[in-house]
Amino acid sequence: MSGKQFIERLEKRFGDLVARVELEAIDPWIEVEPGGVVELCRYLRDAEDLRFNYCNSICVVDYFEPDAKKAAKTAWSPHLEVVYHLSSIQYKTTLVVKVMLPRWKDGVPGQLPEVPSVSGIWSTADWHEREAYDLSGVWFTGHPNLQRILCPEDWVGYPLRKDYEMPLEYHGIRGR
Amino acid sequence: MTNFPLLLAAEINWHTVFFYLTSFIACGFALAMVVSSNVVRMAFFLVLSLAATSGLIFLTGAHFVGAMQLMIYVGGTVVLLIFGVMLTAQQAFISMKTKAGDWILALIVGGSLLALLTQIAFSVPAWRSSDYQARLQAEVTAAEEEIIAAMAADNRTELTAAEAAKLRPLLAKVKYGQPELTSQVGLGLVGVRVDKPELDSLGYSGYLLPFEIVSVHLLVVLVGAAYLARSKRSAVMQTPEGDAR
Amino acid sequence: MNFLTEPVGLSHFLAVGAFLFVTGVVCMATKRNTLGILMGVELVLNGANINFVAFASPYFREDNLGLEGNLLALFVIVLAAAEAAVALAIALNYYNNHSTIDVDKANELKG
Amino acid sequence: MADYFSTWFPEGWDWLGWLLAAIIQAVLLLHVIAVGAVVFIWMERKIAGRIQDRLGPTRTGGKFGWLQTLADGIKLLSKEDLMPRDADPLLFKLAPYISLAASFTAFLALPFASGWVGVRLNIALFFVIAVLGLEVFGVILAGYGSGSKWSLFGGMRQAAQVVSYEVPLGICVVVPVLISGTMDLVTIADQQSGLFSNWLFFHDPFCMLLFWVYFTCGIASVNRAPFDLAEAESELVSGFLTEYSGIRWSLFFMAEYGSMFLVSGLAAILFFGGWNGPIPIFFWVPEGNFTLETLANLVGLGNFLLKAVLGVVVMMWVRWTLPRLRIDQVISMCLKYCVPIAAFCFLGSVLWTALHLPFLNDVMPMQARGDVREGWVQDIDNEMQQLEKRLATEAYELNSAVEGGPQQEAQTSLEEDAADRVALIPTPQPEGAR
Amino acid sequence: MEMAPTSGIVEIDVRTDEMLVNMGPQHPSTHGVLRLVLRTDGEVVSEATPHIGYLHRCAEKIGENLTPRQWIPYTDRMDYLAGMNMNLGWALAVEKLIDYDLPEKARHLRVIIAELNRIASHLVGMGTYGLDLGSFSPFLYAFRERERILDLLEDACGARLTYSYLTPGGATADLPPGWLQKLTGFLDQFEPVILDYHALLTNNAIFIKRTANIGVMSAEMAIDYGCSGPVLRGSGVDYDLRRDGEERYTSLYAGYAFEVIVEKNGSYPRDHEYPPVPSDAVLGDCWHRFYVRMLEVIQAIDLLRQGIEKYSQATGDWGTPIKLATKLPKGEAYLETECPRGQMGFYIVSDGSGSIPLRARARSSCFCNLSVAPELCRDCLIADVPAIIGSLDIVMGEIDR
Repeated sequence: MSGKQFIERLEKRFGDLVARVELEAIDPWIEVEPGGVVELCRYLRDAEDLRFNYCNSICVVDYFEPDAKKAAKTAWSPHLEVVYHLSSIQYKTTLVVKVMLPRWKDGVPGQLPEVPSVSGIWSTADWHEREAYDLSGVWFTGHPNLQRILCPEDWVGYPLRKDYEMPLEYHGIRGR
Repeated sequence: MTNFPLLLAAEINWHTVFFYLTSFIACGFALAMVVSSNVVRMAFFLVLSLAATSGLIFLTGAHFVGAMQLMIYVGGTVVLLIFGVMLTAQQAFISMKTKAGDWILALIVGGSLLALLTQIAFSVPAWRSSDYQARLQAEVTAAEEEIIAAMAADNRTELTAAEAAKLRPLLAKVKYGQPELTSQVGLGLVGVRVDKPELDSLGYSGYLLPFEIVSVHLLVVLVGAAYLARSKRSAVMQTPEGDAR
Repeated sequence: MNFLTEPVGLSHFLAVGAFLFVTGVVCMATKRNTLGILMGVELVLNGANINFVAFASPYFREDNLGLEGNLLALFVIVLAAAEAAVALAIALNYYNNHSTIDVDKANELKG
Repeated sequence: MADYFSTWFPEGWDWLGWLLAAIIQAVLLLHVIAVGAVVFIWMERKIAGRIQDRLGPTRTGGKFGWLQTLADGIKLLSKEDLMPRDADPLLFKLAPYISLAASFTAFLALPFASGWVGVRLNIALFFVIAVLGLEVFGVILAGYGSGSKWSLFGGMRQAAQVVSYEVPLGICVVVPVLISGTMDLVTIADQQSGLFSNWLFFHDPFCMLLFWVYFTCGIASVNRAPFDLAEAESELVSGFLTEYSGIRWSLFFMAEYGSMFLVSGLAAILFFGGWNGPIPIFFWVPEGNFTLETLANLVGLGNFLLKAVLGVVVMMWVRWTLPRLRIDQVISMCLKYCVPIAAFCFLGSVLWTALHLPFLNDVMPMQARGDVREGWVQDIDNEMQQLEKRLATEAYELNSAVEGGPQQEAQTSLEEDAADRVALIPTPQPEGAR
Repeated sequence: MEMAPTSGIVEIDVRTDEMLVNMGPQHPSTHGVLRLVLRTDGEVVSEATPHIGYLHRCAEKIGENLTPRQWIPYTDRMDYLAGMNMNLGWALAVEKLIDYDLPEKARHLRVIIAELNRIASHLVGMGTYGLDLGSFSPFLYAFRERERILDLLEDACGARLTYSYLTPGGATADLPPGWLQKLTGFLDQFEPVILDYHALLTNNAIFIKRTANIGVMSAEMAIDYGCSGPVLRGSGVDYDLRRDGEERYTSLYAGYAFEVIVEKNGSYPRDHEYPPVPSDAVLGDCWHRFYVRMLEVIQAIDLLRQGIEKYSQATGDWGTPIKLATKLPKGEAYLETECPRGQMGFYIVSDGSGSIPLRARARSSCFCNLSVAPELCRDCLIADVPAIIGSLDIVMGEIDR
């Protein structure tokens, strides 16, 4: 199945949920609306001829330039991308799915952007989503146990955000 | 020498000394056990008390019983106890305080019982001390004199078999206490009474029957304990009517 | 130091046995802990045992119990072990059902 | 020895001699454990090193690193003695002493050569096994008293393991008792004197099998790999030893090595003739020659130590080769394999002995087993001979007194004799002094 | 038995109190600073929850502030037992982004180095697994051989643990003269020694008792939890990135003959020389995971022998490392390689504005492998926990990054 056919099929089935398709990139990717990610992923996993049953990685890229001067020159507006790398053990194929999110929910700093959790589809997503939440500050709704995983429970902030600042001190340990 | 009472040690009866030593250990730890409220410490004190008791049993000359006490009582029972303690090792159960009323009542009853028993124990004058040494010595002297007289009369230098048989157990008693007790106990358990041969001829089977009963009893107890220790939780399971019958 | 030069008699052993016995009884009466009571029972049996062995010893009385005393002591030891096993099992069962080993709370007869 | 020392002191003070003898013997036995532990730890390190393709200690004390354990010991002594906050102070502090005391007490009845024994009990074997079983008590107390969950696990495992393995161990040691007809360890070993074919290991095929069961159970009851569940470092950190440091920790180790030696020594006595080597030295020694007997005993002592140490070495070898079993496997191994095999061998040996079936023992019989009697019987035989002489002398004197001398004199001499004999009557003595 | 009641009573064992036990972060068998919270009922573990992060060093955050070549030393410190493989993964990902073509000689050099380090890593995995089960000696045997590998790697790059040898563009240096002979000598000596390891562990009765049918993981479960490497193949999934991966990675191994180590019809490729699968073992248990690792060592030896031949005949050079400040094109590249512990993925995102990536992400294999632990450790014994965790062969440096 060529890339085009595959995209057509997805668009036919999910309509507007598939927001954007990029076939020219090094790793071709499709963008999904946040609301449709669970549905799409379940389809990708279960469809007989796709079988993307292996979730390699879930990570978040923060498109943000803290330096105002440089920020003016960037080609993108600030946003978060949740990137799902999938592959199929059976057909040896890979796929990248992206979800674009605002950096803060409703533009209010401190309010985490939300995306539905796919931990019900791939169990491995459980820990990957915890890590994404911990480091990049994305709230995965419907996750069974969304807690920090690498940082301590009481850590403040999301280190992989570009505007993250190391706390001045943590339990008496100097941070900066 | 009389100025230093302790130096009278030359006359000290060492049997007595060791008796007092072990009995103080036994009683002291038994008391500590009652006073202590921590279950594990209680078990610890109990073990020491029991071990000292086995020392007391050794002092009466019953080596086999003493070793048995050490092995079964101290080794077995207390490990079982500690198991129980560990299964329920929670702070709330480790120490449970007793009401003062209980203590007073128990002490009154216990104290009077102790007074009574001690009174009884010391009421028989013959029991207050032991004339074992004197008795044995008299026996030995008598036997020897008799034999010497016989030998002198017959003008011989060797003992007859009957005389040797008479002297041997006496000598064993003098040197070793009751060394033959272990085999006597063993034989008694399988039904042969060496110490009272006349019982055999009367058709008594020694302690064979009790021994067997105890063995079966132990088996039953083991099975029973294993069964009891499994708890039956009555979970109300929905079963079809037909199955219940 | 007079008492150290005298040989001990049967009475002394009986007194120790009585002391252990009474301690055991007091222990049984005062402990609220099932295991504590069990230990009291052990102590009582132990005190009785001393009496058996003392009466059996030729060191104290001429007409001693002899073998009978020793064998009885043996039986007591063995049966005490058996008794401990059963009592421990009961205590465990009780703990399983009531989540406590406090005997004062054992006021019902069903398991 | 006690009799010898007691002659140094005036009448009535001979207890000082016994005390002296007792102290000397206690010190000697203590050295068996203390020096034994030092040697064994060094040996363990060297053996482990060689097994693992490395050298082990090489520098401390010149060649071979033979002072390594001493250096370790000094380090341990100077270490801070820590106690966790949640520990039960009394039990935590006492536990190592209890373990060591149990291990040490068992040595009291373990003979090292013919007649060279702390106390010659006629229930020595029973005593040793009973006391060895008490060592677990210290471990349980340590496990509970440390106030650490890992220690508690270790203590519980140890309790379960030792209680289960006492059963097959008991069955195993009963068989030599059955064949020898005594529980006196000295007698059991003396009965095996002569060529190596006289060893009980070669008594019948069941004994050969039984020894391996005994050794397995022995390893399990002294808590060595592959049964070292109580201190399994990959599971329980260090089990009951987790919270211990410094001298208390090393006391546990001394107890462990002491019991290892005890179990292998017992194996040597029960199955491999104890001090009776492949060469029948004790046969060539003429009866009653004190110097030669002592020399033979010295050789026998070396022989016995060699056998016991060999057993310890095998234990080390096993430890550094095999992975560790799991607790349920350890218990099921005891109940499913050790107990049935031991019971089967027990029955087999009983039948073999009862039917007088020949085996390797009878290839070159050196002496009849029944000739060697328990210690007290032998002693009384000797005493009887002396008594016979004395009585004969007195009878002779009596005769001559009647014929010639004044009768009064004989009477007094008799009385004096009686006074002498008072000393014979047992004021039961400190047992170690015999 | 007409009267026998058929219902109502369910017998359970002695009810004891549950206990929460911390296994780690300072526990001998958790391979570093892993902390497992065990909920135990006596010896039975009813629940095991891994707590990680004790070795978190913000590698990804650092990667967002360094150029790709500068980040190479940080990849070394992820799976510090297989630093070369980490280097390789990151180098390939960067090369994928900048579309760099590798000279042939550099290709074979990378195979040799990566496979050699795979052996070293599996040796540690094997040795520490023996340690977890209470057998100390195999550990030292393994380290004895690993020492020689480290010597070889030191000759090649000057470092013994954190190599920073393979870089985007090739390697920092060619292999020194005479190195291949040394390697051949090592392989000849090492291959027969493997039988010792099998005797001490794989085929040992106690070892089989401790590992067979313990921590059984089905193929579906392994895939669902994103397990990879020997853990995945130990469950019978025929998937190895060296064969099934992206073209950029598989092309390294083009021309090499090797079989993926996975059980087919009850036997493994090349297992005729080695102990057979014991009857107790179930596909997906600890024993199989361990055995796959052991056979991969043999596989790596085969690959090395082929690589030596190919390398000595290859043309071209060992590649030139890219410049420190090479400008990265706009775009993103994700690439996974087959590391000893599983599939290690690197993700690099650049917005085209300079030589520093916008995002550098490392997808850890152990991270996913460890996430199965709570499933596997349910209702096992305490002694099984080290056996299971050990069979996953985790390295905390890689999990916590």
